[in-house]
Amino acid sequence: MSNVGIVLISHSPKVVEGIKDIIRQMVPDVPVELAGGTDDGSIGTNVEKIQNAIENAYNEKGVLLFFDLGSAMMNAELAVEMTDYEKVKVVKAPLLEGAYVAAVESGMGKTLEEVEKAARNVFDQT
Amino acid sequence: MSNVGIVLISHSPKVVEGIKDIIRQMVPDVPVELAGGTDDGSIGTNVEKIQNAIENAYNEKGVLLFFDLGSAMMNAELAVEMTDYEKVKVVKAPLLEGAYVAAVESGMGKTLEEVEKAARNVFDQT
Amino acid sequence: MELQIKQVISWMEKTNEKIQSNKEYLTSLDQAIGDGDHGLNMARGFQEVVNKLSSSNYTYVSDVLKDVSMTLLSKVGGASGPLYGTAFLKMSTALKGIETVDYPQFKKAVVEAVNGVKERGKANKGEKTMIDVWEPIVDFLQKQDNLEAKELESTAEKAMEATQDLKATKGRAAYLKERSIGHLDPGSVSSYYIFAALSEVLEEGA
Amino acid sequence: MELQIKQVISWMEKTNEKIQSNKEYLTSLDQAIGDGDHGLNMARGFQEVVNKLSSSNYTYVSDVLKDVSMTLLSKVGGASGPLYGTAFLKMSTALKGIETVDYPQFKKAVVEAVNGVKERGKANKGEKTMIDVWEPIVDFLQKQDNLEAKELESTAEKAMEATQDLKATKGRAAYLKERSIGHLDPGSVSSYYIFAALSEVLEEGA
Ligand SMILES: Nc1ncnc2c1ncn2[C@@H]1O[C@H](COP(=O)(O)OP(=O)(O)O)[C@@H](O)[C@H]1O
Ligand SMILES: Nc1ncnc2c1ncn2[C@@H]1O[C@H](COP(=O)(O)OP(=O)(O)O)[C@@H](O)[C@H]1O
Ligand SMILES: [Mg+2]
Ligand SMILES: [Mg+2]
Ligand SMILES: [Mg+2]
Ligand SMILES: [Mg+2]
Repeated sequence: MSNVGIVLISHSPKVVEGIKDIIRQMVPDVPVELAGGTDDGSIGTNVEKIQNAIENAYNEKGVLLFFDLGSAMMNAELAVEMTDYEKVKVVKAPLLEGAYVAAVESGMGKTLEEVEKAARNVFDQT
Repeated sequence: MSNVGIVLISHSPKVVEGIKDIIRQMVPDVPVELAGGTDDGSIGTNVEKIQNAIENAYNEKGVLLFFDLGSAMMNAELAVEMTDYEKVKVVKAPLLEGAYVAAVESGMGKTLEEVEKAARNVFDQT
Repeated sequence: MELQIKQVISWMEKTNEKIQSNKEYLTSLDQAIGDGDHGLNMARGFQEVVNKLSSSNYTYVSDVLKDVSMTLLSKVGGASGPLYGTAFLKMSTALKGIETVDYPQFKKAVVEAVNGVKERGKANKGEKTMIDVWEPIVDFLQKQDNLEAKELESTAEKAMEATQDLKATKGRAAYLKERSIGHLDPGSVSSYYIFAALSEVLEEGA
Repeated sequence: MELQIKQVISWMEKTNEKIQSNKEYLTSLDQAIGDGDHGLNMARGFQEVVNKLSSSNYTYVSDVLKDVSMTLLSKVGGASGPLYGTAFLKMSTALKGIETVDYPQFKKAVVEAVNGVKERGKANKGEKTMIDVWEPIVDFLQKQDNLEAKELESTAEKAMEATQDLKATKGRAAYLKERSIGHLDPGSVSSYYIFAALSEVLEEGA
């Protein structure tokens, strides 16, 4: 049985690496793939990195994309339009807090829709 | 004239470094201090790091603290109780998105209250 | 008007020249109301575009535009990457299989491009973005039966200048709200270079 | 009962022994419904506490407890750091200036401690946290006129075991909701060690 994959998109490579470190402490067995920074590693985003991350995170449960600012969302949506997979969705939620909750929910075997909902509502819960 | 200081608290040192990189692109002249990880740099939080960050970020406009999860909030509140400064406040907002908006608002010379409000409402705006 | 592969490549080369020589200027505009990387983003992106085009062979205009799109998408780290990438991709799709682009076809391609940008950016005219140059250009094209190169340029220039008085409600400058007023929108300035370059190509071709 | 500096130091040493020998167990509990660091956090924190106490001289019990608090605050990276740090700080403040702590004073100190933990964690009884051990201990103390060491231990043990059936609504385990049921709360287990160690010290002193 597989778990919903998580893709973390940030203008900063460090941000997504750090979030993954935090997630991994609590959730060892959920696909978490990173797309931080531009193609040359500076501050920005890159659609190819996002496409690769989707590819690596994908399984039959689907993949959710989390982003930080402006162009990260545009590139995330572009990547979703470009992929042939169906269950790939951009989530409008705070990057760190949303992805953390999503990883935990995914680890519990929840569906794409359930995981997305939990992530979107992360600031209502607490 | 000084600007409201920002303290970033995360379980991961990388997360706060990366957020600062993103902020610095847009906002060069606002105090941004980091308290990421434990005293030995592993995943967790540390109240002394937060106290130092407050000390370094402080000016007459005050300081706002942004945190990620659980113990980060507890240690942030502890640090606020321990400081002698008055205008030091923990903000309940998404770490990255809240701190980004706060930095921009602070750079425009806004007051502590104005900056905090903008950060708290970051997900209503967009 | 007529656009063939040669002109499209020349269009991109002239755009690149303008962007390279105004790199610092674009940077300073983006420093005022953004994150200061628009000059770098555009200079890197269009240099790569020109490199790519000069090292490839093309049969259709649409293939050139597709490469422009893909290069900007992968090499521009800011919002202008997916936005210009989408614009050129939409043009490419609209002109598929055409060897010599005529005016009605070109018009349609630009209309598709601006629609793509608006969708990608979830933005409309008046929000102080590149759309404030692209949409007036579409309006201008719609009104003409033949393309006046000089007027194309002056329309783009006026539209670009008009962004100064707008308050940003999309993109990074939106974080600054009222403070964004009084500054040109960087993406509108780079869009102006794109249309100014096109105008020059059309003039030469005329 | 009577608590003097010697006993408080011995209390912390015995706590440390229990935690060191159950480090892997605490880790496994926190792996089940948390981030797996509670064993490490507590082992590091209490080792540093013991080091600190053995290298210092004290006049008042409150100074010992203050050092316990400060050491846990600075050396425990997880939620248990500020929580236990607060607990021992409140005890220290409650016992300020006292050389030999009697039972009513001790009671008051533990009441202050649990109130501090509840405030710090914004949590109450029944949320599957260490409060589910500390609060039953307070209830137990309130009912007695003299401290029965054995009963203290068994009260803490029962309270710790009862956390198994609770659903977490605070702390990391709260992210797991229903899935947190059926597992012991790690912080309640380490809290049990603290009271079991105290019980041993009191027995020896008796
Ligand atoms: N949502 C949007 N819709 C349309 N255009 C936008 C949008 N966001 C930004 N832009 C355009 O992109 C330009 C900024 O490009 P650039 O500096 O490369 O991106 P970034 O802001 O990510 O650094 C702006 O000046 C504006 O013209
Ligand atoms: N809000 C809270 N209130 C009271 N106790 C809490 C709270 N959050 C966590 N705890 C306690 O802390 C323990 C976890 O400690 P630890 O693993 O060191 O922290 P973290 O969860 O930050 O890794 C939990 O088992 C619980 O007993
Ligand atoms: Mg920019
Ligand atoms: Mg940028
Ligand atoms: Mg833990
Ligand atoms: Mg932890």
